[in-house]
Amino acid sequence: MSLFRTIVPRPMLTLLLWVVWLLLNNTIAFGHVLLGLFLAIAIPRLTYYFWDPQADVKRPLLMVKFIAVLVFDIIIANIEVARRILGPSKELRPAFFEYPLAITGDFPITILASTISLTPGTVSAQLSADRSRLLVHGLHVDDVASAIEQIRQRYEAPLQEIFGC
Amino acid sequence: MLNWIITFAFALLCLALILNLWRLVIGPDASDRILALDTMYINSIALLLLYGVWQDTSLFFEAALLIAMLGFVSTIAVCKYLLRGDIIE
Amino acid sequence: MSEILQVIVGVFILIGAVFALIGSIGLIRLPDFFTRLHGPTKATTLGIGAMLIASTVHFTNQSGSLSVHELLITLFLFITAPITAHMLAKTALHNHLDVMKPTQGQETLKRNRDS
Amino acid sequence: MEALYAFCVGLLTASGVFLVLRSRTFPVVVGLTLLAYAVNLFLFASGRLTVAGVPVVGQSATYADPLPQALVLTAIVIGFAMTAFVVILALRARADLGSDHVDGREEQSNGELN
Amino acid sequence: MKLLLIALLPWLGALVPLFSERFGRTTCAWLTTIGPALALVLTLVMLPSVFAGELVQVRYEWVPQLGLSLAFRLDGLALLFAILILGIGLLIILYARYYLHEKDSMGRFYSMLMLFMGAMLGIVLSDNLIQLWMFWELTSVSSFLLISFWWQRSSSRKGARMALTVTGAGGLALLAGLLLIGEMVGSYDLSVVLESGNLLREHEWYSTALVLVLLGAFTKSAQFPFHFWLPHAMAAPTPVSAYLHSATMVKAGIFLLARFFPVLSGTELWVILVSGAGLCTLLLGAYFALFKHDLKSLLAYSTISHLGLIVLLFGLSTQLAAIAAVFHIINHATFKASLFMAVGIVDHETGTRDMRKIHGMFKYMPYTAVLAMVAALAMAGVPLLNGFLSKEMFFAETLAQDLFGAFSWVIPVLATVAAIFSVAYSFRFIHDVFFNGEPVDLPKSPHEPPRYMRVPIEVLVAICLAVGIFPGLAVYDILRAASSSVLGTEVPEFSLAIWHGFNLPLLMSAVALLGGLAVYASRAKLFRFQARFREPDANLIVEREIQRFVRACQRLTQGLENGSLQRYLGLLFLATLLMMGSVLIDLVPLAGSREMLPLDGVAITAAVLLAVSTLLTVLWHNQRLIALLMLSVVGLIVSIIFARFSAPDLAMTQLAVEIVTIILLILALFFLPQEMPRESTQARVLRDIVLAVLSGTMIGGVCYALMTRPLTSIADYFLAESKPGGGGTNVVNVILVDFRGFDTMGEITVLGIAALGIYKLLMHARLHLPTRDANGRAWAKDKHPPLLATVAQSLLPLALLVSVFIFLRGHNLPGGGFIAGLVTSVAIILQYLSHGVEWIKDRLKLNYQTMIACGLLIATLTGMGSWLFGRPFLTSWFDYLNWPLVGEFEIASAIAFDLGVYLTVVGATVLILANLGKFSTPFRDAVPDQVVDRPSTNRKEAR
Amino acid sequence: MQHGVILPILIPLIAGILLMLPVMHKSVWRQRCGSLIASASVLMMSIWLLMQASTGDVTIYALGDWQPPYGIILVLDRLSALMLLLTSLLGFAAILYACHSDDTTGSFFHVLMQFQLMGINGAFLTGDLFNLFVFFEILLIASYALVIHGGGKQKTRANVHYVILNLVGSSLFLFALGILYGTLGTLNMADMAAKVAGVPVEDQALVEAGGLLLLVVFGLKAAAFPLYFWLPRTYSAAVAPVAALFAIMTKVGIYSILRVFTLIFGEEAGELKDLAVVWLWPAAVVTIMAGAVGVVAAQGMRTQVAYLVVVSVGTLLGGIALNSETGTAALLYYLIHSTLVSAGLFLLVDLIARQRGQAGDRIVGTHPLAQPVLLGILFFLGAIAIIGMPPFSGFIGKALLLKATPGVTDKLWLWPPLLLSSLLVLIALSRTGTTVFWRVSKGATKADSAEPGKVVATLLLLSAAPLLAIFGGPIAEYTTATAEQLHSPGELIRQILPGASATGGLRP
Ligand code: NA
Ligand code: NA
Repeated sequence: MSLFRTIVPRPMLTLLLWVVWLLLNNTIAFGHVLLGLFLAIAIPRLTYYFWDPQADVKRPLLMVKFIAVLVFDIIIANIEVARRILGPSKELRPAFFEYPLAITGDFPITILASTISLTPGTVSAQLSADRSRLLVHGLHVDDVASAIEQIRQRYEAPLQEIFGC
Repeated sequence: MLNWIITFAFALLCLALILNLWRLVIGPDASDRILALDTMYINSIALLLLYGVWQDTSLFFEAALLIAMLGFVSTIAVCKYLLRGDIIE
Repeated sequence: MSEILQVIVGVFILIGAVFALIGSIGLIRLPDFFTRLHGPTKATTLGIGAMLIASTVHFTNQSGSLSVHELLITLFLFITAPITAHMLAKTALHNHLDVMKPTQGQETLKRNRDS
Repeated sequence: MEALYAFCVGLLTASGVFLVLRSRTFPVVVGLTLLAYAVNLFLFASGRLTVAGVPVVGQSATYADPLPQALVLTAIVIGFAMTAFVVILALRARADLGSDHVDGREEQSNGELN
Repeated sequence: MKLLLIALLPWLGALVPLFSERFGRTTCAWLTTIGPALALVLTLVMLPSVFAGELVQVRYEWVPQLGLSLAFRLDGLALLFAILILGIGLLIILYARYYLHEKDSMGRFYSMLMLFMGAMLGIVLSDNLIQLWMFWELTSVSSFLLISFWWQRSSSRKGARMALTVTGAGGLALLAGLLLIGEMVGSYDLSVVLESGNLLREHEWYSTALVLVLLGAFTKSAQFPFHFWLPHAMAAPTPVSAYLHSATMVKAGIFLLARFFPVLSGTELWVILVSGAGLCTLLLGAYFALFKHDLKSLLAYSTISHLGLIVLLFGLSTQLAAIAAVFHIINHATFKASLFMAVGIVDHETGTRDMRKIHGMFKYMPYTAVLAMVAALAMAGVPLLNGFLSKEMFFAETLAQDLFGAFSWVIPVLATVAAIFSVAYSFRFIHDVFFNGEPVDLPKSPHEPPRYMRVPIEVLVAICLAVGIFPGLAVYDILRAASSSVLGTEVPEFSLAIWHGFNLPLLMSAVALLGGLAVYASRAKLFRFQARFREPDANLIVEREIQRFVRACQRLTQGLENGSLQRYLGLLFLATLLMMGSVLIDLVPLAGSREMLPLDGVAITAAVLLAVSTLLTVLWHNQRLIALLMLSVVGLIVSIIFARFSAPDLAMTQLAVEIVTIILLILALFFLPQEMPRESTQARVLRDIVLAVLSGTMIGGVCYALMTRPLTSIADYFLAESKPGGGGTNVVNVILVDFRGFDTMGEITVLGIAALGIYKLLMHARLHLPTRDANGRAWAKDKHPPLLATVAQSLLPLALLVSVFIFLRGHNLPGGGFIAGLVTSVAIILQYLSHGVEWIKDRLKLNYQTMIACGLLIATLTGMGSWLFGRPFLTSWFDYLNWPLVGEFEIASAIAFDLGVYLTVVGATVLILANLGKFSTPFRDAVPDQVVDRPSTNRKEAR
Repeated sequence: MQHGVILPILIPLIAGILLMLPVMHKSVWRQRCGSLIASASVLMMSIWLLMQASTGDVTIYALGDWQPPYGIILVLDRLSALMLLLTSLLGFAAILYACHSDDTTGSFFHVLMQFQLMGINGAFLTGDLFNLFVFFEILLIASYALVIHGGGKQKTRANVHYVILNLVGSSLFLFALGILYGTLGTLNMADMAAKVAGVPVEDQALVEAGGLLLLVVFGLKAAAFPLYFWLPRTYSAAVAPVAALFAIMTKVGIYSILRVFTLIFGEEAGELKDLAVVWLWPAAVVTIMAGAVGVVAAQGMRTQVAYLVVVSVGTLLGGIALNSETGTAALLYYLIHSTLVSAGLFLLVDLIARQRGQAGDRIVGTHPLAQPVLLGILFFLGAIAIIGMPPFSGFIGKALLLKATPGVTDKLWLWPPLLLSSLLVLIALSRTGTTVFWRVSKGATKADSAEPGKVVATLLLLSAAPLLAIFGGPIAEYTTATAEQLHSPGELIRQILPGASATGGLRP
């Protein structure tokens, strides 16, 4: 195991890179599988020092589910935003609110913040210095509390599980 | 039929680009302009992809990929300039 | 077969183009910077996404083998678009940009503005 | 199409020339960049315009002239190196001479020297 | 051979004093004489053959393309001058031994004197026009050194400069004249030229050449109006004056007239110019000599006058006049040299040369006084002395001429007038210096000089007497020989008797003598009259004029180059417009026959985007950030244009470079002033708009013309050979790494050098660090937003992977080492942006400088690898390998080359950007936020 | 030695690369050794190449084994061999001079010097117009970096002008390349020459425009009027060894004009022959006079020498304008002379300025020099040579040029400025020399003597003045042969492109 960890310090990253390589080349020819594996192992080792110690994905399957939810939400968010854009702007009820973060670690927080930005009418505007609050701007927020709750339920909780933090 | 759709899509994308330019021109703030520029980058990706489909060639894929991967760096740099002045510190 | 695929390609192209346009319309129409921020960062990701699906289908159809590398563009956009929005929002906060009147949470905003 | 292209090249040239003739280093640098765009497009056009002729063997029936493309590539790289140098030189000049005027001095009160 | 030795001996002799100076002054002097003495002996040895009419010549090719050969000839004229130069030169050496002060460097003096002697000898012995000119100029140069021998004195420096300037100018004219002559004749050999008199005189360029040659001769021989330098050359030590300014150098011009007498004289132009100048000079010199209180000035003007006399004789263009001229050359050289030396003794003994102070010297130095008086009488033209004889001949010739018809009598009258003054100043010299009471306030008490200092004068005075009394015996042969060279034909009969009976010339001499005495007697009145005119000091005038000229030049230079880059650029564009415009007018019709592409909406949109953003970049160039954003749009559109017209490689490169450039410019923006500068004046803006629009129109027009014309190019070869010959299908890439890999090598070298240069620029640069943004707000506190930092981290491996992808496919599909390098660079720059310099320093142990070096080295070594196979540099090599399971793949040397490109690009790009970031950061943290823009403190790059 | 031709490019390149490596870069001693060895070996190489070229053979080196007109070629003929030798001589002397102190007043001196030499050598060797552009850029970027070596306001100020002007110049070069490729369809200069005569009438104006644009570009590098204004400040600001090496930089422009306008627009160019002459005459005359006026006006010795370079550029342009074999032969002789002597003067002026304390190179009286005799003699020698007075090289050069001027019209163009400028330079330099060496205060010098190495480097260059005169015959013979080679471009075209007829036909 430790040998594996030495060779592959970040298995998820290695996997990702391997897949990306094959995607890039649009092939699963054996030569590329091999080359891709080599690169997927080599590049993380090369950039090892560029990764501050981060939380690693503890539950990959949950991650897959999370992504699926996210993609779905993004599609919905787009339609929602499109409606707001094309509708009368007077009806807009934008809001700034602070989302109290439960999740810890820069990497999970980043994922969460990105998720918020990608999904229905919200953008992560500012992370407080102590990483406890995230300022969010909503394009159209009827109720701040429910918006916070929705984020917590839909994104933060699963992420906490995935990263175990 | 597809050609007609593609032509129409080109028209929409061009319109989008023109609108981006409009925002870029009127501002009012630097942030608006940066946003407009960033959007322009993204619309260009769409334009390139569409062009690839139209021309039946995937040779422009990497160019689009490059915009997606690097285009935001200059946006970040300008933001950092507005925030901190010195962007590499 | 290829007729159907062509229709699928056409539809996705249309969706892509329309969303790209809507994002850009939002950039023009919405009243303040923070609202404008929403338009492109989201609408365009979907626009590109649809366009990419069209491309995937088209080239898979063309070459006979699966062409999925278009996914990568989406991947990169998903990584970069939120951070662009975030940095732009930070910049706007720093520059004390005006927000539209009905915006809620102005106190929160003031608190969070960079001194 | 050619006329439109030529118009763009001309416009870029004119803009570049105008900015290069300004008195501060920054617009001059911008002008040089615009001029470089004009040059690249011009050099590119010396191989004539070709649509759907990417010069990759086996990809299409007719090919665009690949040579000007290679030349422009070289020109872009060299142009980048030069731009980088002149930008840093402008900083150095500002640091050494206390002004970002291209002549390293502030203009006299009644406008610039001719 | 002997001739060559004669010509070279003084040159060799110039080295002797430098080495022998240490053995003492006398030894030095004696050793120095060896060279010239030997040369003189050799010359005298050849005397009989020359008298017999033989022409001794020697010739070696030197620069045949120039017609320059090392060629010497010894004919009568050359012989005469050679004897004068060597003989008087030897006397001068002896004289100078005693004249020079202990403090003066004898070695230097003798050395220069020998140089001059060599040059002068070179002139007279030359058998080649160019060589003659060479020695001619050398006399100017060496006399410059001699005049300024006492260089500490301002007057010496000025006098020397003036002499050099005037004679130098004349020399240039002479060169032109000689070249013309050579071209007319078709040869630069003097022997050939001397045969071509008729050809020359009838040639259309004759008058030009004549004027040019005369300019040379007149400046050198101090003829009016170029006489003014000679009196100021008297700042030289007296031996120099005696040698250069009486016997030799000033005679060079005379020599030139004599030399070219056979081929240039006889025309109306010659007569007018030469005799005119001579007459003026004769009168002017004689008149002014009388009023000089300085002994050497008196002699200087007297010299001018006598030179004028000789020139006038040559101008008369008759055979006998020429003979008289040659005769007077000899006589003047002897009496004037001895006079100068005598004056030198007086000066040496009394410490002054002012005739208002020096009186009654006869008492103190009777022997010297006698010698000087004899010489002075010779100058005055008193019978039994040589001056009398040649003056008689001169009078006779003025009477014989018939140049001005009814007014021809003017010349003898004026000649007599000049002679009257000549007598007057000679008497003044004798009377004032040696008699006329007691000396006034002399710095020293005078007595006879050392014995050997007088010897040279004795020799010369003896010659004066010998010639004056036994002319036939003493000079007839040599005069005849010299005259035969001057005339170029048989010498007519002439007589050198003292007594020709009572005739008009004798009467003129008598009138001159008596008149001279009379004038001298009434000198007080004349002096008062002359004192009413302020005498211009040529030194001052020339110096002032030169100062004015220098100032004018400075104004002109400053007017031309006012240090304004805008003007220089404007001129550059203007020159371009003019030159291109002059030929492009003929470009009708503009459009060619090639079929054009149809226009479409996307193209129009792109054009609109491009046009608007370009124009706004220009319009808003003072709002720098916005201009930058506009510029980005332009870059984006340009890369889309590349894509549109089938150049994906270009599109990618343009995009990547664009991003790096924008980052660079933003980096720079921080350090540049944020205040908006004053706008240019309206006129300036209008001018620039005109230039810009014209340039744009022209380039656009040419571009259009090109695109609409058919083209046959070498491109087909690349398309055909790319795969079989270069092993890749992406033709652009194959061109870059193979067909034209050498360009690419150069290009990455440029990149590498730029990085080094930028490093150099930034080292120790004290950049301005604004503490507030353009709105006056303090900078945000959040240095590295954590979200950005995290995303940047995640992107790095992905970007590297994409780099590898783009790199590997480049040979066959769009991509390649350069684009891959830029992708990697941008990814690394992103790390700098989001994490800062310190963070990277801890993690990335890469030395970018080494990286550049490695990249360049790999590319170079790849290129050299082909040497192993006996092929030229950069010959590519590729092969297809087939491994089990993996399948077929290609390995190619081009990949190694591309790797070099990749490394260089990464190294250079990051070095440039990271350094710029790095250099400011340490300062920034040190600056408290309250401090406003610090003024720049300049430190040298030196450590 | 079949690869000998490329070595003048590769040796400095590799030397530059190696010296860039930290292991070499950190030790001054290693830098100096490496740099000197490299430049000495290039010097040897150049001598060998000159001997090879002097037989009249043209050596062609096809890079990548791609034959012309498709690949890039290096062409070694008499002219390029001559220019190479000049460059390496200059480079060696400059580096030797710098090795005593100048190389430590900033970083990367030797690296940049080597790259500079590489660029110059490449420009002289290449037979490809675009490759010429690339080498131009190499030598330019290296020179940009070298100008600021040593630091100081003057250098920065001068460099801003120098760099920006040359960047614009590079853009123009590319425009010209675009025009020429767009009409002729090739980049090899010989191939261009072969095609020029066959250009259809309606395209001729375009080709002419391209040619004239090249003339502007080269004129800028050569510092011809009205494009020379950058030169005086730049050259006088640069440290002495750099300025000395720069003496060859203007000659790169001259060389390029000569190459392009004898080959592409030369004897075989049909109607496009003699394109440049009309413009060269006025440029030459005004450059000469403006340079001479500048020499008179100069208040510092460095500036004065810089203007002397301008004068020599004008003179050389005049030589090109003569457009004849004898003219070219003369100008080449003058080129050798003026390059070496002006470079030597740059070094000499530095030696002088260093012994004058505060006064530096300003032409004013001050305390005496430490080595007045040595430096005085050298100055005298250099001044006489550059004025064009005998017995040194200058007079042969000038006289050759004057002699090569054929008709009355040409004489009227060239003679007066040439002679007049000599006079002005004479006036100016005699003032400078007398002021600097003779108008000195009493008392001892305050300066140390110059390092022997510096003196040797200076002597190396200035000794050209007498040597060029003494061996004027053989040298003029070489330049005459060179001129013959240049003025029969058909020969060269046929050697480079054996398949091409020199009358403009396209190859199959
Ligand atoms: Na390249
Ligand atoms: Na920084």
